[in-house]
Amino acid sequence: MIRSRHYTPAHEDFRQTVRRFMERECVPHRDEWQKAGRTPRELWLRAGKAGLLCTKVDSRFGGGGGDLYHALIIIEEQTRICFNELTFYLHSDIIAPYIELYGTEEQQARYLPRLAAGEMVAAIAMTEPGAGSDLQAIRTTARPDGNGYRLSGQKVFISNGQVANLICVAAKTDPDAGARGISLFLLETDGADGFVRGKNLNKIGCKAQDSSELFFDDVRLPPEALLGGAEGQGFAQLMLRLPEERLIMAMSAVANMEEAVEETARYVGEREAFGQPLSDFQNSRFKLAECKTKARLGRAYLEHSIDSFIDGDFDATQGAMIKWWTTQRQYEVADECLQLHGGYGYMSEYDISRRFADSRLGRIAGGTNEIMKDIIGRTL
Amino acid sequence: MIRSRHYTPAHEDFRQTVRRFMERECVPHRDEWQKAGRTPRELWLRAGKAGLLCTKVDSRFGGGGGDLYHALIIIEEQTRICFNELTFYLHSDIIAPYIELYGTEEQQARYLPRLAAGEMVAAIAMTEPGAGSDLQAIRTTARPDGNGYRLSGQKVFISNGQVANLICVAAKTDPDAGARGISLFLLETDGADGFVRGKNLNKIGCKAQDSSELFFDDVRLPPEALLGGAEGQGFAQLMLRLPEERLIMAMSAVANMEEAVEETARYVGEREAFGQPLSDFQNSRFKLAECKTKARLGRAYLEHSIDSFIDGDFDATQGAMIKWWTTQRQYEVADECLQLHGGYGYMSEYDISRRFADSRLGRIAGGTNEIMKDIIGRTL
Amino acid sequence: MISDLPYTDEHNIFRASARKFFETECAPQQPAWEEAGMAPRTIWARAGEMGFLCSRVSPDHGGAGGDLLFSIILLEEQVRAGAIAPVLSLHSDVVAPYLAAYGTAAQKRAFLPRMVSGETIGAIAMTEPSGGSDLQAMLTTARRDGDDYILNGRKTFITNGHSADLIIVAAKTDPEARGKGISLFLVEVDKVQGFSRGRMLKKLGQHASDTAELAFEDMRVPASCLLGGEEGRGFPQLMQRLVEERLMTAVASMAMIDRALAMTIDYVKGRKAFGQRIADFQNTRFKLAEAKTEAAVLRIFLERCIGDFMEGRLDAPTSAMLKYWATEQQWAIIDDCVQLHGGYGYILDYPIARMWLDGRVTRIYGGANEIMKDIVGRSVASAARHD
Amino acid sequence: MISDLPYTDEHNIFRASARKFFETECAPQQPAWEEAGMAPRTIWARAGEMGFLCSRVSPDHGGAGGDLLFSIILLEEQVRAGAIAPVLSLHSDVVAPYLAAYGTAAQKRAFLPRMVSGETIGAIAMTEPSGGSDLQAMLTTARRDGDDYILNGRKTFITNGHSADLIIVAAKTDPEARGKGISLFLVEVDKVQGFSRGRMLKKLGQHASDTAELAFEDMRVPASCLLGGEEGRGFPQLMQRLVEERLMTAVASMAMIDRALAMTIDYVKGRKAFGQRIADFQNTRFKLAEAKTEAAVLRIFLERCIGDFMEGRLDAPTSAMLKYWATEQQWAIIDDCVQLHGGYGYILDYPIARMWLDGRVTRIYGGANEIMKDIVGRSVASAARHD
Repeated sequence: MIRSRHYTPAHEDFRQTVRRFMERECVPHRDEWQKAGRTPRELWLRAGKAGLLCTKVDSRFGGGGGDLYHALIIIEEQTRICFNELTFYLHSDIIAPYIELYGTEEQQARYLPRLAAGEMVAAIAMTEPGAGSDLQAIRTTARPDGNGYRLSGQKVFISNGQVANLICVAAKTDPDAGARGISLFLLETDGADGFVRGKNLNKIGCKAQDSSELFFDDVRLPPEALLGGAEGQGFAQLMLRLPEERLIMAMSAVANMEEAVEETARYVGEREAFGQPLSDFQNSRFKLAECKTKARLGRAYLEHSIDSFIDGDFDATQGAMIKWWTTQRQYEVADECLQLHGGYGYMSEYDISRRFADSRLGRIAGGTNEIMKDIIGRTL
Repeated sequence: MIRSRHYTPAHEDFRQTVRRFMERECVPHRDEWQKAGRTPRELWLRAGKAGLLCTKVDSRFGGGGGDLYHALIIIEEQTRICFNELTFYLHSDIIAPYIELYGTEEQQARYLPRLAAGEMVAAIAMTEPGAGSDLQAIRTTARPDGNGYRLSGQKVFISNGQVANLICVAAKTDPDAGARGISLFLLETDGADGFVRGKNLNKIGCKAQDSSELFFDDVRLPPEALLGGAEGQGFAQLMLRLPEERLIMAMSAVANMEEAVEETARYVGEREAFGQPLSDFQNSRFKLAECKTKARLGRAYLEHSIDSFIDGDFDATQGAMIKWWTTQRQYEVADECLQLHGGYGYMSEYDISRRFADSRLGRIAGGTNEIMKDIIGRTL
Repeated sequence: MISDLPYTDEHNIFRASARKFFETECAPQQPAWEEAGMAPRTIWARAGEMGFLCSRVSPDHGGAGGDLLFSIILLEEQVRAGAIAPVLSLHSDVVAPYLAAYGTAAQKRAFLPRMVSGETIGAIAMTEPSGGSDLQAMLTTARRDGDDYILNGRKTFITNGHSADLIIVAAKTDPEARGKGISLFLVEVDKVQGFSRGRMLKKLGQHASDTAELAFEDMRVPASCLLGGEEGRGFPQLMQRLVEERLMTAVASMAMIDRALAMTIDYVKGRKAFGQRIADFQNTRFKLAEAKTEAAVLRIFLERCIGDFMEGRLDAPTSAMLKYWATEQQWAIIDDCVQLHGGYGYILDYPIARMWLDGRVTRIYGGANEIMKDIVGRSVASAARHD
Repeated sequence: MISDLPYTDEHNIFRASARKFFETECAPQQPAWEEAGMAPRTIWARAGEMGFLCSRVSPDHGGAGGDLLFSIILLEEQVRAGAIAPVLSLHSDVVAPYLAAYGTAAQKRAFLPRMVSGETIGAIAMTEPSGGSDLQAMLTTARRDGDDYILNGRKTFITNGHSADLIIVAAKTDPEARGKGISLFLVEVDKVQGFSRGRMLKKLGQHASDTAELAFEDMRVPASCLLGGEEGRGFPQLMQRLVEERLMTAVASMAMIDRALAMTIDYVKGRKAFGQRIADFQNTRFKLAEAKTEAAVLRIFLERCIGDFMEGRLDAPTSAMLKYWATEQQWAIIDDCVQLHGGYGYILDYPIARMWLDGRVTRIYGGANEIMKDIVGRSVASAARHD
């Protein structure tokens, strides 16, 4: 239940659908997929059939015709089952919108239905080994070649990099133009000569989410691969979407805090030490109180931000604020809750150990929290 | 008792002298002097007679012929009686050494005996309203005038500014030479035309230590006023002394932590709430444990640093490290201990409230802790 | 300051006049009042005249019958002006509501109009030297004697304790019982024997507000002084009021944060060090970015709590979270702001230094934050048990 | 790394060979051993051959009769090389000392030489699924039966539990008594009936070290297995050893800090962002300045504690301070180092990410830091009472 102005009972019905899907299709495979370091293509097809993909995309493109809440509900539900690394949101709410908002009619017609059906799995390739969060410093280039382009360069930390067959690649069409020289290209990987996937990176957490280096060696791109058909729009296109993407990260952070507190409250209520339940120790209660307070603040903050977003006054600075604050608090809460679990907190069988390992990513991914503070600091 | 290689029983005897002096001459007047915002000149004369001034200065100049420990013992003892703002160390261990180390024979002979006797009270004027910790940016100038100089400028936050009659002033003899353009001058304030003391600044704590703005309007300086007789040495002279000065600050910080912990341990042992002594609450014990640990680390750190200093390998970076670490911890401990006192912690009758207010100064004075981190950071 | 609260024109006009009052009639007097250790009665009368006392009391008793937002506005503007005294909110939002909520018709008639006008200044005496936050351990007793009660005991940390003529005194009418034995008495201190005030307590800050120790020695008061006319209701009455008091504490902390940030941002933009503006150091930008974010988060949570409270659905644990979090944030942010002021941050001529000293008390009063965490912690633990 | 400890040439030679051993024979194998979930017996034998096991055991029992510094050197070098397994220190510095300190002559003869050679791998079983850090609440029992004892119960979080052939098992010979009822037994697991190991526990990190659950069902052991031959000595024996164990935990944390800082300083100097070296951002410099200072302070305190320990004057509360502080600093510093690595900090190909995962356990094991604070806090409070 999200306390937000336009949230309706219909959304709660959707939540039930999602919850059922997660319980049936995901929970039983969690360990297996985490061991494999990726999710199988069938999952995406099933998710498509169940209506969990591209929920916000217009129905005429095969999408759910839904709103932001649908994306948030999926995040919330996958968090409840401690499956932070399902990347439906990346596919549905980060990449598909680029195509729906900026794509040509041909691009919309060609890709959106397949993404909604899960026939195609999408990834976005921005970050590069040398550039980190500094998008303007990317070195990947797309140089004119006949009526098309030749893509050359290297990307890193690309989620879905192993499973994706449609990759939205940020490249320089004009290396001298800085931000204005960046364009986005839609690369269909099947049979793309010169495209190579690096090995699946072994991460601290989020084990079932594959993350890869990608290599482009003079990959041929047809003219239709240019998103929106006009060069130099990439930077603006990416920036425009950031606030919404950060709201989605915040939803995950808040839900993780709430779950961690609840799991830990149960644990300290059940476990005994020195002849009394752990919850009778003042330290346990104080730490839980601090964690609970952070979770409650995070929830209020998030819900308020959702309303602001819907009202159209949630800007880049607010996006930076909610991203660093919620991911930082998520980490603190996960760490404290693990500690309250004692030795069991370090054992993988307890969800808190996964939430903890997963939580470390939020402070780094989607622009490090230092970048966020820099963005905010510049507006003073 | 300082656990350090060259610390002897003779030092403990000196400690007894100091303790008696503090009990007899200082404790009874603490509130009065704090209300007055300064210490009376008689105190300095008595301190001189008791052998508490210039303890390190060579005995042929009337000093105590002692060592660093004597300075530390005085700091430690004044901290025990919660009288952080006595500025003997400033007079004896910061300013007198400039004269003894860098002064001409005439300057040594003229000033050191009077400083040791307390007939003269010294202050040092470095900081300026516009410059803060950035010494090279000072604007006070000493321009040649006949065989002497004319001093013009303004200083701020000058401890002993009200009581001092000998002020060591940092001024530019060559405004274009940056650090090398800075010289130190010994200004005798009695009958110095153009010298004006601003009002005594009202501080958060350290109430009995006067702190002032000073104004120099074309003040005439004889050639003998130039410390050491050579221009442009000021910056180097000041820098050279910093590590020792920061050790002294650290001693105060460590002793304050120890006292705060002891006072608070007594308090929580005596006070009851909800039918049990405060010390029976786990939170009280945990917080005390954290404070005690910081105090113990600080003590070991300080004593080790004293030995390094005596061995001649305690450099500027180490000085910066111990300054920020001990003053930061002192503040944290004071804040936590005040909190453990509950409402009484906010009442002036409890020493912890003074220690708390005093503790806020350490993170700022003697170069802010941000400056310290910058110094350390540059050595990486 | 952006706000989502339902302020009307009436509120905004009220805010403007409150701002003028605190800026022109209170702020300039603070040094003098600090010297005196308290604000004079005249300013109370003036506040009454301006309609700044008990703004929520119903018109039947001379009040404006306003909503909580009027109290919030007054508190915000007083903080904004940097006026510690007079402590109106204690009088208007802590003391008066006891009368309005629990008083008999006669008690309301007798006191509320005079509290609205400022003729009568109110205080409340709960804490005892031995007791701290543990009300049930209270030692002050009220023994029934014919038509009177005879009170004996001592209280401490009583804000407005020296200014007040009407003090609500908590005492045990049944010393055997714990909470159930507590009753509240309306004591007109000039009309009773056996009442004495200790010396003015010297505090770390808040020098313009008077804090008293009180002693009752066989202090005889008529039975009509028993709040609500029924014994043993004191504890629940006190408990019920706590949620609103925590909310108001958070309102004050929020206002302090806004003030501290505004003056610090001006300061770092205006000053240079090592050749650049202090505002241009990454450390400054990061500290202020963190503070601005914390301020935004707190305001959102605070205003949600205010909204819930006005709809009667703010629970005790949530109010405890709010009080603890708001005061800790206020403290941490003001401390960072002091640091960004460098040496000037330690000089009381700079408001930031004063805010630091005055602000330290909020983590302690209105129930120390340790008490708040205990309330929240127990609720979390028990919620889990009842799953 | 500058050190004030009295290292001799002998120590330095030993350090050099230890460094070579861990770098060339252990570090490269970690991935394989992580797969297996434990290190193979062969590496234990190899360590024994090199003289890296039980280096403090007296020559009479085949040891080198070295001092604590040899143990410290081994631990430092193992951490420095990033070799989690094999967990030699548990075998050499936790288990062997029980035998050396409390064992009968026969017990020493029987086990120490084989522990020195690595033929026998040791573990100790204290913690129980229900008990956590509360030893006195132990449920495992050892009932005397003729010339034997019959043990029943369960243990968990047993490091080396799968590798070990000799496990010191804590059990109650007098279930009525609390501490006094505990005795320690030397169990050769291949020679007894009724002993079983649970599955290999999956952990957040430390994947190359094996952690076991153990079960004893009417496990019969000869009375000669009772450590020291006397019942009820277990609790004091365990308590006495804790000080050294906390000290060694801090040694490991210190070594982790040194390693993390070294690799992070290299990293921030080598990488650029937004046109400048990461090392040139003020935030980076401040974070590293803080970390370097904390490292210096910790080393000074640690080495003082080591010195005091070697002179037999390190008390329990001080060792608790050291354990809690060292592990908290290690954690905070490694976490900052991960952050300074940006995205690479989350990738396990980077040692800093591995150190983060592996290092999280130190705040929990060897007595959770909450236990440490309780020990320190009680000592401070009682010291005050006895003033």
